[in-house]
Parts: sequence; C-alpha cells; structure tokens
Amino acid sequence: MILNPYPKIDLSRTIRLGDKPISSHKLTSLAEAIAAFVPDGAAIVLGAALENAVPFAATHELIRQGRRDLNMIAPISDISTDMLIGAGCVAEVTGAWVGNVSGGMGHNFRRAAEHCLPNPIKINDYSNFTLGMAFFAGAYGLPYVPVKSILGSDILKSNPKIKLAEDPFSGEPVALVPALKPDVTFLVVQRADRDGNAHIWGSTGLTQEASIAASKIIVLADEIVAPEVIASDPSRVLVPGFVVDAVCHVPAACHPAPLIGKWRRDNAFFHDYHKETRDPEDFARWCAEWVRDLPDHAAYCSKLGSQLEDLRILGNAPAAAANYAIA
Amino acid sequence: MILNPYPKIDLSRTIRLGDKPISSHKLTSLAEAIAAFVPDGAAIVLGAALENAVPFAATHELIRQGRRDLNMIAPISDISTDMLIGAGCVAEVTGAWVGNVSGGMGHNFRRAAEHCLPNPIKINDYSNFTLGMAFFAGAYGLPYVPVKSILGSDILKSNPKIKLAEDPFSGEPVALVPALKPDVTFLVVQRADRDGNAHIWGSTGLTQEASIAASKIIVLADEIVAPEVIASDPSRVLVPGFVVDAVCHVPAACHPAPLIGKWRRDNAFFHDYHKETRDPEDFARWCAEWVRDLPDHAAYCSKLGSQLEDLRILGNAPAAAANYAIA
Amino acid sequence: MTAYSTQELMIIAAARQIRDGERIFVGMRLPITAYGVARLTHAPNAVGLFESGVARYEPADGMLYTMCDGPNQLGAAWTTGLIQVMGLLSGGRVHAGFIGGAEVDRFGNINTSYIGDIDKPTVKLPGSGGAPDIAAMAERLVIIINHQKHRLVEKVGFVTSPGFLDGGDARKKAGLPGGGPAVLITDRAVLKPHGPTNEFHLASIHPGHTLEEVLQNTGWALQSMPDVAETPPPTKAEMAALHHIDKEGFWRR
Amino acid sequence: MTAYSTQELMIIAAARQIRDGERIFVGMRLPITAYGVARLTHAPNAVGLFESGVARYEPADGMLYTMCDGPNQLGAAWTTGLIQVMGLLSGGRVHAGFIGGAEVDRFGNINTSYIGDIDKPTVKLPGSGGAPDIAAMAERLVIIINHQKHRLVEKVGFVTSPGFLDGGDARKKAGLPGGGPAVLITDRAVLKPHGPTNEFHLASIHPGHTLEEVLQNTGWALQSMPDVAETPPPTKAEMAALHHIDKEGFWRR
Repeated sequence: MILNPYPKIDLSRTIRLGDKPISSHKLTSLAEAIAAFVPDGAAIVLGAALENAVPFAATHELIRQGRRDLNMIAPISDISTDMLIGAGCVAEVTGAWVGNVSGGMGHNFRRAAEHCLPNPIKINDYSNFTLGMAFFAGAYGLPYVPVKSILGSDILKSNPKIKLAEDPFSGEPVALVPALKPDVTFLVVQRADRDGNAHIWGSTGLTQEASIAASKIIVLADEIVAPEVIASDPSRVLVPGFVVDAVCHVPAACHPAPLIGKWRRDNAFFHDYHKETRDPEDFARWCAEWVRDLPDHAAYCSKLGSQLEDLRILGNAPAAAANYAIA
Repeated sequence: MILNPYPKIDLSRTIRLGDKPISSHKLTSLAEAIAAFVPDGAAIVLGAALENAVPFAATHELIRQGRRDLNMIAPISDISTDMLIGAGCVAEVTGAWVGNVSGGMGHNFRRAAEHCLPNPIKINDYSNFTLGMAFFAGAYGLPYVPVKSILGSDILKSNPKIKLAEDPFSGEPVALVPALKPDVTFLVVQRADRDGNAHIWGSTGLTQEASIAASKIIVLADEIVAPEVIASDPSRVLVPGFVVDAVCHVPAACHPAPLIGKWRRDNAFFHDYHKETRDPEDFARWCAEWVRDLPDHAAYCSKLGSQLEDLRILGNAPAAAANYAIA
Repeated sequence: MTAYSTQELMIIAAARQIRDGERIFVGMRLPITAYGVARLTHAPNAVGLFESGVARYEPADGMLYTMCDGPNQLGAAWTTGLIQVMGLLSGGRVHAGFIGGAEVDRFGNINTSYIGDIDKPTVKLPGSGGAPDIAAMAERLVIIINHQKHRLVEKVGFVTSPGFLDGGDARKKAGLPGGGPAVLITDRAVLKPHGPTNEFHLASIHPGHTLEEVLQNTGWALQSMPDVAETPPPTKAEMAALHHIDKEGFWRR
Repeated sequence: MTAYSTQELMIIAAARQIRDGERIFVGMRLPITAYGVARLTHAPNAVGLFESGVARYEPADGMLYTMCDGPNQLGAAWTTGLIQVMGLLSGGRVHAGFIGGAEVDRFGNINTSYIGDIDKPTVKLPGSGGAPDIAAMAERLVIIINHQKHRLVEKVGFVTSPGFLDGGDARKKAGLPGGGPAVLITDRAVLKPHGPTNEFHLASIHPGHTLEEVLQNTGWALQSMPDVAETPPPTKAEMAALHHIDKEGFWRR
C-alpha cells in the first residue's frame, strides 16, 4: 500500500461519542459533552454569532466543571467571556471585543488585564473581519488570508501572528492572517435532530466558519425534532450534522441573549450583571448564585421562573413557504 | 474637504436603471437589461450554480443581440458557454469545465479550441475550488487567496495568473489565486420582488461569490412576488436586493436545466443539442431554430409547448416552518 | 431657547452625513437613530449594515439593545454571516461607517483597546470589534465622541482604528483603501480634516457653545477652518423625523 | 458464466473502496452507484459530497442526470455553496474521491484538459471541474477509467489532476496534502501504486480477463504486485444492493 503523508482524519468526530458505537446518535447531556470534548487548555469558541445565540448554558457548565487555562475565541460574545475570566477558567482571550453590550465594560476582563486578577490573561487582538478570515482559512484549508482592512492598526503590533507583507501582484501592503483552528466550537440552534443536523435562521456572525474550522462541534438545540424536519429544508442547514460531535437539548441555552423566533434578550439581566460584578467578591457571589450553586441549566431556568417565561416568543411571523418537490 | 483616494462607488448600481430615477424599481425586460449592462467584450458569469439554475434565457438573448468578444466565466455551465461560442459571441473562456453534462463534449468549444472556428478563443483554466477562491477574493476585497488544492496541476502552467509562492508561515509551497471581478453576473432565482430582493434554495455553487464580485448583477426570477414575501425570510436571501441592478421576470429561464421546486431537467434536450450541433452548419440551423428566429424567451417557451409543461413541478415538498416573531 | 437637546443636535448632524442610496455601517445607539432620521428625510434609499450579518432598509420597529436583537432581524433585507456583510465593506461597496471610541487624536486615529502600556494597561478597553475594518475600508468615516480633553488627544496611545495615522499621506502610504475620517461630531462642535496634513480643524460650533470652551476641551492646539460657523440647527422636518423615531424622548434628556 | 456485467464488477470494486463513516466525493454515474452499494452493505454511515454544494446520507431516490438535479437535493443533509462543500475537502475532512479522465499515466496523473499542444490541441477536453482539487486534497483517490492503451499511458501530456507526478516523493515535495491515488479500477483489472516509485502495478485481474490482454492494453510496461490475484467477484449481498439501486438494469447491459 502507499505511504500516506496526510494527517489521518479522526473518524471519531462523526461516528462516535466517547465510547458509544458508530451507529448511535449524538444526543447527550451538555455536562457529558463538555466532559468528553473540552479538556483544560482547550481553545474554544462560545458565541460566534456575536450577540444572539450565545451558548451561555455552556459558559456556565464550563465554570461548574472547573475548566482551566481555556483560550476563549470569539469576535464579540457579550458577557460570556467575562464570566469565564472571573471564574478563573481562562488563560487567553482571542478576539475583537470583550465586555457587556448593555452595560459597557466587563469588570472581570478589566481586572484580569489590568491587575492579573484572578489570574493573568494573554490577549490576542483581532478585528472582526480578520478573525472571520482566520476562521475561514482554518475551515477551508487555506494557510492564511491576505487582508487590507487591518492595515494601519496597532493590532499588527499587539498580535504578531498577523504578518505585514507585500502583495506580489500589485506590490501594495497587505496583512497576512494565518488560519485559526479552535479545538471546540459551541453553537446554539433553533432546532436539531439527534444526529446533529440543525436549522438556524437569523444572522449568524462567524458561526459557520468557526464551526467548520473546529476539531469538535457541540450543538445546543432549543428543540429536538425528527430528522425529516431538518431534511425538509437542507438550505437552512448551516453546519451539516456529519461534522457535529454532540447534540444537547438545552432550551433557552442562550439566556440572557436572544434566539430569533424563540427568546427575547433579557436586557435587565445584563445590567444587573454589570452592577453585581464590580468587585471580585460581588462576582463570586453572583457566580455562586447563578452558576456554581445550580446543578444544571434546567435549574437555572427554574430559578429565572417567570422572568424567563416573559422572554419566550409566543407570536408567529412565518417565513414564506419553499418547495423542494421533484415532480 | 478631504482628498479621497478611494475609487468612487457607482451609486447607479443600486438606485438607477439606465436613466430611470432613483425611486424607481429595477424590474425590466431581459432584453433591456442586457442592452443596458452587457457591452461587447464584457466578462460575464452565466450559471455560477453549476448544473441547476443556469440562465439559458440570458444565453439566448446575448446571441440574439449579437454580443461579441465576451469572456465567459463559470465553474461548469453545461451547454450555455458552448452555444455562445458557436454563435461567435466569445473571445475568452475562464473556468473549470465546458461541455455537455448529458452528452459529453461541447462541439463548438472543441471547434473553437482546436480549429479556431468560428473564431479563436483564449482559455483561462481554473479548478472549481480555485475559481471559487478567485470569486471570493473579488467579492470580499482580498487581493488574492493562497490555495493548496491546485499544486501539482499543469493548470499552474496553462494559467499564468495563478502564481506559485512560498507560504511565509510554514515555508511550504502554495498557489496564489488573484481576485476575479466579472463585469456582470446573471443569476436565476425561484422568486424576487421588483427591487431585486430574492429567495434561492437548493445548492448554489458559486452564485453568491460570483454575484458579489461582479460590477453588475442581473436577476432572472421565475416568479415576481410582493416585497413582504422576501422580507418574511431574510436568511433565504443569497444576494441582497440593494446590490442587484436589474430584475427580469423570466419563467423557465433555466430551461433545459432544472430549478429546484420549479422545473425538472430536460435531459433529452441536452442529448438533442449534442446530436444536432456536430457540424457548424448543424449548429447554425439549431441556433436559428431555437434562438435567433425567436423574438424572446416567451416565444421559446411557446415553441417548447407541452415539452416544457411536462417539466413543470406540480408537487409540494414543503420546507419546515421558521418563525421570526419578536414577541 | 432651543427646542432640541445636544444629543438630538448630534443625531441630526450625523444624519446629514448619510447621502441617499448609500450603504452605511450603522452601529448602535446614536448612529442608528441618525440612520432612521436620514431615511425619513433626505435619504429614503439608504441601506443600513450591521457586522453581525444584518442589512436593513427600514430601521427596526422596536427597541434594540444590540444589532442582533429580533426587531433588527424581522423584515430585514438580509440576515447572513459576518463575512458576507463585512465583505461588502472590504470589497469597497460601503460608503460610510459610524464609529466611536475612548480616544481620538488630531489625525482621527481612534483607540478602543488599551489606555497605558499594552502589557500592563491602566484601562483595558473592550477592544476593536469591527471598527478597524470600517475605518480602513469605508469611503468615509464619521466619528462620534464626547468633547473632553482626555478624549480628544494629541496622539492616541494605541491606534485601534486608523485615521490619517501620522497625517499627510501616511494613510495612503500604509495601503489603506478607504477614504478615512470625514468628520468628527462631538457634543460641542463639528471637526473636519483640513489642509495637506489632514489634521482635524474646527468646522462648526454647536449653538450655545463657545470657541473658548471648545479649545479648552480639546487636547491639542485646535485650529479653525477658514469658514468656521455655527452648526446649523435641526430643521422642523429633521426634528419631526427624530421625534417619530424617539417616541419616548430617550435622546431629549 | 458470471451473473454480473463488467461494469457491475467495477461498481462493486469501487464500492469496496468506501469505508464506513467516511466522507466521499462521489461524482456522477458509476461512482454514485458504487456509493449507493456501499451505503447498503458495509458503509451505512458514509456521506456523499457533491461539488455543486450538496451533501447526502441516503443516495438520491430517482434518476440523476447531474449532481444538481432535484432528486439529489430533496432530503439532502446540506444544500449550500461550492466553497462550503469543496472547503471540507480543502480543509482535510474528506477521506476519498472518485475521478475519471481521458488519460491516466503510470504515476496516476490524470488528463482531462488537452490532448496535444495547449495552444493548438488535437482534442480539447472539457476541463478539470473539481478533479484537481479532489486529487490534491482527498486522503485517497480512486480512479476509474476504461482499460485501453491510449488511456493508460506512459506519461500524460497535461497533468490536470496530480497523482504522484514524476513518482517517488515528487508529490510530497510539490506540497500536496492529500494521500494521492490509492487504486485505479478499469474494465479489465485493478491497479495500485507499489514500491518506492509509487508506480501503478497490477493488483488483480477481473474474472474472464488475462494477464496478456491487460499488458497489451496498457501504455507502459506494467509490472505486477507480488500477490496479484483475480479480482474478487461480487458477493450476493453486494449484487442484491446493486440490483436494488439499478432497478432498470442500466449497468447490466
């Protein structure tokens, strides 16, 4: 037989979950999925869609499981990264923006960057578009992407991974953004089947590229549906099920962020978080109350109670019909 | 005021059609759109979706209007390019494949390449993925894209636009594919409103990238619908209306190619074309009968008669509902 | 007595930067309101772009906390990915973008990253988002910032989003395709780049404010354009449009 | 007497190249039938990819003339763009691809572009499509071609899709990530690369064909692998699967 110089593709990514056999489905609990696929030190994407469909349920579970030394990669992920930093889970932040979209700055992010509290973090700066190109390159096998839109920015100084070069066609300056391949990408979808085939609608930010670039993909589905529902509209699939590693049924996984057609944004929750995490002790108290002292996301939803119910979207603004018939 | 070194964006692309005022819609006849936007010598994309949604109605109209010296850019566009070559409209072919997917080789393409009949053509070879990256770069402002998948191919010799280089990060070989910006891209959509907002479903090949890369975009809509229909599902929009230049209502514009949920493929028509265009005289006769002697696409459809009606999809295989409600 | 607040004047001034038929990177808060006013007055064919992957004709009907909220997606022209929308910008199809920042300097460079040393910052700001891309690629950049001495500085400590860099043709030499900052709107005045250095000059002073006050609150020796004037107050039509959008008077406070 | 046609044997031989759970660039005609057989027998979790932007679990139910036809899209796992599906290939997520061609040489290089001079070809073939990308990037390449002296040639005139180039480690030196040709299936035999040169050697001869006939119809001095044997005939299960798919006996003729 031939010598194959190509790195072996890990078959387990599509056909196994942990030690389950190949014909099994991928439906599991979020706690199991995180235990199986997210080791300490992993580079993970939580919230590639920007400010909607943020997988906060996974943020909380990572804190509960005490994961350490994570590299959090995201364009903008609202307070998700700030929580993980405050809980001592993060060693690196890779992205374009960390804060609180409703409240302003993220206190934990500031404390870590300014005072190494609770621990120092390394910051890898990107702009949104250059992070997009880094994921695109990682997803689709390009070693790097030459980009104009970061020229002139001191991000070229703070992030030495991006190289300034000369476009060999025009002789003009260009910045080379190398491929970025996360270990795990989490995504929140409106509905999925138990094999990871899923439908997403509304804006998606960098969800597709960050997912395909990742070694492992974990889907948090607001609803689990029959395979026929997803198969009825293959153009609404953003990431195909055959590259998904685990599917978790987690209604309102996005809270306090919105999910189009499912949940509204809980703006007050973001403001409260901002007020209640000004000091490390305050954050510890907040984190105990809302994360550590709760066993899982179902308990979190119960604790929210009517506050969550009030955010549930009950109306219907239906998409126009589309037909895939063949005769 | 400042000196602006940036090339001016042509406002007419979104708000004017020819000399119509800015508040007017973009609905026009295909003949008018081609007369207004496709000069001799233009680089045009007809059929970026590969073998479905090929804008054959535009192919025919270009022949009828006697356009010359076109550069036909497409990954695979079935017999569309072959027809235009035979009719003497083409000076250059840029892409990955020209032939007849049902019948095999394209006789006109062979005659032009082998015997300069009816005129010599220049061939710019790409593979499908490198053409995709060329459009991607053209669409999104990247000067070029570094690609591995064309290494080792003699396409690097036959197309000197693609440069072999060294990846400055790894030192490994890489091929640099420069941005490609067509003058005009035609696309066939299932439905559009009169401002060019459109829905497409099914596989789309390079439609999105080839459209956004182009200076002008002409939409051939199988159906014209109220703006509310398109706005009901903005995630089914592939190319936004505000970059579209003209919308033409042309039912069955794709014939003999298929359009998902609307028209089946007319396979016999492809075989007949293959048989009936073996010699230049045969092609001239075919072209007179099916293109030149017909005033427009409506006449072509009438001539097909029940042959076309038999291809119309009457069944319904509906996509699952999606909800965009906000409360 | 004026019948408008300072913030309302800023919104109107920002709205006037949008021309009909243009594609605009809108952002949240003050600029999105300005976009709404422009659409209702002189720019009914403008298109609003949001880097999360949204493009809209009509401004959202309903309160927006972020660009990703449901009301910004319902009835949008396009809900898609970040690369598609920011790609329109990178591809040269965007006329103007609005950005703010913690600091801006006399050449329109903006800092939203670090105050103090990068490795040990005094203040770690949230970061760039898509602002560097907008500053690099949009045909015109509109900067909105509060007019305080520590915000309008001689030279920013970190260029998150490039203006004219060191002035003159430095921006062009750096290979930046977009035209750069066209205007800086503050709560006291409007500044514009002027002359061969492209340094920001005073273009107009808002009604009720004085030259002295503006100079005192600027972190460099601000020069005036030859034709410096009072910022034109909102017209009746502009105020009517603004009140139509801001029914609850959020910007009147 | 065999109960199968040569083309049916080729389909079964091709189907055996697909392992369970793999992602495969399928192509049309013979390979898509092979994919269907593999799914129904030993590879129920294989995934079929089509460069137009389609991915499927179950093979299409209904006649396909092209990969873009309705039956290949109805009930698909994914209908999307070319970049997304070929990007899975380029990104190293594809295990195997099937391609054909007008000419293949002893190192598995394939020509689908030009016979004769590039500027004045004797025959202008349709071109590459996505074959170079598949040949460059897939972990294994399966080549299917009719066994004739003018098709299996010493050296192709134009390398559309790279095999082992000049043999040995030339492919690796050229920077090609994919593993290269793993097998060449003809209507007379199965060939595999062998030894340090990676030259194609005879691996097995189809039942009813002879070594002499194979050698006569190969355009280079074909050597045999040490363990050359008869191509294993289809099993009952494989034939049952094939007949289930090919109800009209298209491949039995």
